[in-house]
Amino acid sequence: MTLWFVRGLRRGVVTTRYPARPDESAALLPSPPAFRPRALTEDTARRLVQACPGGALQLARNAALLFDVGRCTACGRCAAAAPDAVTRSGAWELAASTRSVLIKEIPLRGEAR
Amino acid sequence: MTRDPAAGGAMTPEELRAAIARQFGRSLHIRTLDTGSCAVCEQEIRLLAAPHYDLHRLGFFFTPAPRHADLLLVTGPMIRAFEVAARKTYDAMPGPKVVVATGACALGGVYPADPFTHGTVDAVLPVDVWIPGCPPSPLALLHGLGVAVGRLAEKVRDLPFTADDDPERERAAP
Amino acid sequence: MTPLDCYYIAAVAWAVAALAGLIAVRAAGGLRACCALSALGGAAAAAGGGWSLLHGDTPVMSLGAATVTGGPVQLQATSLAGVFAALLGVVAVAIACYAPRYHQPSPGTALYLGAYHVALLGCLAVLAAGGMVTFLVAWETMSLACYLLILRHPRDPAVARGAFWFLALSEAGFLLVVAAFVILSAKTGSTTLSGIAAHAAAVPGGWRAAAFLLALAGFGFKAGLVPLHAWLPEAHPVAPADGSAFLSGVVVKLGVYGIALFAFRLAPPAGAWPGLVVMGGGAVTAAVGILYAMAERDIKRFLAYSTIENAGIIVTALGAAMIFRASGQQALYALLLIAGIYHVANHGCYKTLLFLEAGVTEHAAGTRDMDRLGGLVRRLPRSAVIAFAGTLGIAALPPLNGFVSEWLIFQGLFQGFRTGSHLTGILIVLAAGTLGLTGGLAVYAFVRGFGIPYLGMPRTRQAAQASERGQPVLGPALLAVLCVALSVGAPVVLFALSKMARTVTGVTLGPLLLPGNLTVIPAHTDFAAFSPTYLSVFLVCALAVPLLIYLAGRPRARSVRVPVWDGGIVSFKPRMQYSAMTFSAPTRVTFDALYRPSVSVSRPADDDPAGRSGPVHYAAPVTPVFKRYLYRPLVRALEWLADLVRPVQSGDVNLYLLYVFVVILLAYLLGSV
Amino acid sequence: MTTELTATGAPRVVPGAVTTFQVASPDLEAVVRDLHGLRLADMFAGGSGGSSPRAGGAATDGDAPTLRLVWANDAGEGQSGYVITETQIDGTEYPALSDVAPAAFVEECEIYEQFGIRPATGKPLNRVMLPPHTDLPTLGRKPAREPDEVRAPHAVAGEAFEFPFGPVRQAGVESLYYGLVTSGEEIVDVYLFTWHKHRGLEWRLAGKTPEQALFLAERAEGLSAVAVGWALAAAVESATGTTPPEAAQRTRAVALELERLYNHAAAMAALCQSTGLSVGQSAAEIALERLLRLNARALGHRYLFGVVAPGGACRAPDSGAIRGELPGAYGEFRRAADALLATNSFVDRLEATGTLTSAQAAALGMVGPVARATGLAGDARLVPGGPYDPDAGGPGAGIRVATATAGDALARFTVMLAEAAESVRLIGQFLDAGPFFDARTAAGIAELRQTAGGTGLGWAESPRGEALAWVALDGDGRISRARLRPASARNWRGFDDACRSGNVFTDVPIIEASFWLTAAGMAR
Repeated sequence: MTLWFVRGLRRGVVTTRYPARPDESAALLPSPPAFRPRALTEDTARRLVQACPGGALQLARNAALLFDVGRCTACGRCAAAAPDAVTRSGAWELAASTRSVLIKEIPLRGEAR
Repeated sequence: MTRDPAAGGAMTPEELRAAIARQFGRSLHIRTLDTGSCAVCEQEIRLLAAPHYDLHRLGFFFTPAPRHADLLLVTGPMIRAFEVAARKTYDAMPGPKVVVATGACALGGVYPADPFTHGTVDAVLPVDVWIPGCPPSPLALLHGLGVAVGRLAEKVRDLPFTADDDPERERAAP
Repeated sequence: MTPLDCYYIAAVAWAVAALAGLIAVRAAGGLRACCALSALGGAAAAAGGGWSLLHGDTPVMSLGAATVTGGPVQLQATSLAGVFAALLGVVAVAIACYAPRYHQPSPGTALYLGAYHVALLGCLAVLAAGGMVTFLVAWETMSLACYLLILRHPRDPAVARGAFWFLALSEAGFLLVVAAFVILSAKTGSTTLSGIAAHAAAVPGGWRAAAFLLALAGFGFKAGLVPLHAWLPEAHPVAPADGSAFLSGVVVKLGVYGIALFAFRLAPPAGAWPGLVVMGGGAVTAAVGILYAMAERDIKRFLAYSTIENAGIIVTALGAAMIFRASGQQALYALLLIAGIYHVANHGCYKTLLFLEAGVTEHAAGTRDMDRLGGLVRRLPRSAVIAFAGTLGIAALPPLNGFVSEWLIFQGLFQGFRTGSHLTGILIVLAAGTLGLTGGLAVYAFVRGFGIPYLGMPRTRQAAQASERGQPVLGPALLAVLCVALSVGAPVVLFALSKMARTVTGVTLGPLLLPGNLTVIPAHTDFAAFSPTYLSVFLVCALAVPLLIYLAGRPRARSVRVPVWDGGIVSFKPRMQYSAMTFSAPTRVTFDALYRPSVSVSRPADDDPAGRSGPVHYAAPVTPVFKRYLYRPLVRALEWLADLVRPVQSGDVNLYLLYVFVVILLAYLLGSV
Repeated sequence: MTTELTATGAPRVVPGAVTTFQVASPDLEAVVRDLHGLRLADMFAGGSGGSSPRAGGAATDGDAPTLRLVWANDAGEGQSGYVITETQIDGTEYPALSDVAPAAFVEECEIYEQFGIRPATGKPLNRVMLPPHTDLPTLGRKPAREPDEVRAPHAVAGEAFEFPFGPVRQAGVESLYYGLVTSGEEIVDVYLFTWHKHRGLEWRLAGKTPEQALFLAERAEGLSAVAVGWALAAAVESATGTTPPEAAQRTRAVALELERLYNHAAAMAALCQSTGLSVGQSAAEIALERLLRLNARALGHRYLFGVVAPGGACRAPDSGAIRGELPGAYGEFRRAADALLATNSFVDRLEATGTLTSAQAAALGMVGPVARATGLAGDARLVPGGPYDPDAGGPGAGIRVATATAGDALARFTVMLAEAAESVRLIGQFLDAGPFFDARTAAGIAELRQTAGGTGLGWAESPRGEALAWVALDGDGRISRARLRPASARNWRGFDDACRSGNVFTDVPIIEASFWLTAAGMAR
């Protein structure tokens, strides 16, 4: 056991300070996509909906893209499908106490309205 | 399912968080429940107790006995064959209790509702907090637990998930 | 009027009951009448016993002239026998209250009740015997009657085997007892017990020792001393419940009575060694008994082994008493005698109770196998409560009676250092340690013995459908009350017993045992003290405290009732609960050397792929060490001898005449020498 | 290459390739006896031509399913390869194979549940996948009657009792039900079931495009997402005759070895937890967390999801990150392991715990560290071709397969440690082997050739052992029948034998940790 004790002392503290302080390792995590409304034409949106394996993206009637962050697995297939319209949001503190706040309405490009 | 007030079923999240802050103070016990996950969420949950994250410092503890549990951390798409066990576990917990749906499976991101699975956890249990991610990293889980007990604010509410040239973007990025 | 007159009343009542049983029990009314008489006799015997405790020994009185017994029947009510007589009476009353609901009126029952009452008479006669011939005849009568009452269902081979075990071992014991008596009476020239006691000085030490050892072995067969105990686990399960209750409650105790008789009244051998022998034998008996009890799943076999254990405890106390007498510690001598006899009374009560409840269980659930019972506390609530009292008693837990007597025995043994001799002191403390182990295991064993049948879920359908309608309650309940009384009223009991001790040992213990204010001290004021009465009261109050706390602090909000947490499995099955054998597995692993279990696991055929559904048979039966390595060789040897002497039995009349002639000739020659 | 195989014809294993034989139903048993030198790697039905079930609908009762047995040759030295025997099953019965090859038993049960056909011998079949009293869609004809409950009647006669454990077990572990039949101390018998985690993956995969299928395949057993994904991708590629770019192959290999590293670290942590050595657990978890962060930095996901794609790989590893981080992370791992091996209280608990003989392992078709700890040196990475083949530009000196002989928990642990060291070496060699593609332009993915139908077998050595996948594609490139067989689906069947090898029931957690399997992979 002394062996372990000494090891522990030598190892030092690795524990994160989150939530008191931000944790830089969060930057590495896969994060849901963020969309560029400028580049988000109707057929791009349709491609994105096609590409999404988890059904997190849907086309709303009012020509907006419904993005259910809860169902997003951050698989990156949408970014691969339309690199110009989709980028990495970097958001990871996504827990919500209301399901509806996780569903985002992304406006499509102007003339689609 | 029993949705009596004592069991915390029909409380609004605000009442619930108030009750938890009142009753559990700084110590809250977590029971995890795997309703058909792919074993990755479980690995991340185990890592919560690892030195890098050490959720004990925040007053969270894992307990094997639902009788001692205040918070049910549910992973997986709620397979129908597991429904009985899930209900039993929930009913075995004393109120007030929080149910946290963890991971994209639990939020309906991987499996649709079909003969095998309910698709989402809230089809069976009254979910109070949803934690997205496939899998949610330990940090995301910590944040989720914080939200569950009302110690951390929800940030996702004002994230638009639209990129370029709007100021929201900066707040979203860490 | 003397205690003997009470005995006469009892004897008459039982004799009539025996006849009534034989004649009238074809009808339920006859059964009840017979039992009423039996109860009357029991009450009389109990009264007589209690009286003779306080009254002291009566003079020997002879009845009639030469009778079948070859001499006048000599009777005497001694205070030592008084305790046993009182116990006999109590047990008889309890069984009399129990039998009418337990037995169906039938010819078999008639014979059984006849034999049973003859056995009662025999026991009473043994206790009232003032002369050796009377004693021996009574003893043999009792043995034969017991044999018959074990043979309730003679056509069942198991019953026949059990009964035969009993008969064979009691006869073996009887021969030794006869030899012991013959030696003493030959050397003292007297046939009355008090006469032998009076002329004990005339007996040379060697003969005393021989007589004592013979008697110890002979009565040891009845008392169930290891390795002479083999009949108990065989006979008890096959006898009817009240019959086995009678065997354990009284007959075994008579073996103890015999040992006490030779150790304290008749010519006791000098020196410490006989005491050491007795104590050692008792300690070994206690430990082995409880260890084998742990390996039993048949409730009655389990109880039989626990009887062996308790007999061991009693005999240990008597042995220690002998040691203290030899080393001149009169107070401790009297104390341990009292403690041992106290334990006789206690064990007589709760063991009878438990056997009667075992009978209730067997009739209600149709089996004695613990692993086929379970959950009876809901099905048989009344008998569960009664059995729980008995269990607390036999596990020697306060506030029940077993605790008082075992406490006294331990306090006596712990004072072994007062013997002066280091070796003796160490041996006594070793015996105390063995009893300590035994006591711990006894608690463990009876947690199992009560928990498995009465708690949990029913393991079989019969157990689930058990019902206590029409099952006897009064008899066991009476004994349960008595168990509590023997604990709460300990000072009174000890007062009576100290009278008995004074008659037997001549030591006046009075204040050394009972300084008043309901306290008990073990013969020396500087050692220890406690008050069973106050302890019981305190425990009851202590029980009330958490209850009050709960009532005070119970949640105001509506409490939610949910099923037991079972890990979320679909259905919790009875086979998923602890069974009797698995509960005792740790002990069986620890004492592997004694049990020598032969583990066997059999699966579906080996060519089957792993994981195929199929029953798995698992068994780990315990090796019956004594039967296999002691009795079987003996029986073989006997058969061999029998073969040797067979030629003598040619069947030729002339040859037999020659034998007669030779014998007469020899007798003549010897006489003339 | 499909040839007829009669009962007498000796099978020919083509190294590095999959040889398919047609076997007539009557000859099957004899052929199985002949092939018994090989390891029965998998057995499944369905996928007979294009008439297989589409998503959401079961097949009509009419079609006769094809029974496929996959045999592996573990010879190594460039001789490894696979053999598939195809047998048309007419009617509802086929020769009982589990009597000849016990490894087939669990698959016999699965096939009965999914297609309603059963071995000719009327022996009972266990419930494996289908929960009781449910009417779930199956891949083929419904079974005539419910399969028997596992270990249905336990005639332990009170001398032993069933200690129910689960399905909801201690916090942070998967749902899994054990029946521990114990006599109070030693384990008489163990059985387990996982049907409450059955997500019907093979049923879901039918009708999916390869891309969608991979998304689910990665989640069949998340802790070996790369291996299962690679196996499925490889199956699709061989079905379409596509060869992924070398860089993509190397990417997969790097990801696979990173997966092996973090899994073995996690197994080490679990072993410490099961032996109550929390200091060791913390040390192992520090290593584990660093390895996971390395995964995230190098390939964008802590558990390496979304790296493999049909036809190649989506992401290229960040060589710099790996070169920078791996030595430190592995150093943590190594130091923790050394300290553990120097801790007697730990080693003693593992020694002679959960022993599995090589005979048992071979009979049950064990794979991965469990098998290698008993001395069987099988390893799917030894199959010629692919990134590991030294002759095909793979790492020099090939792969040193770590084996042990004791077959107990300690042997499994040491095998894992040796494998971790080997993985580090391999990663280094792959990084040196050449440049990776630029991930932003999806140059890592070769276009899948459209072929009118076709079947293919794919394999990869997951941290738990060989993961297999088999697909049948229909005309428009969609999957008509996919078979996923993660290593867990194999190795659980050795678990009860290991538990029965004279252990007390406090050893079960240790044995489970040393097997390091997932219920998800078994239930699918």
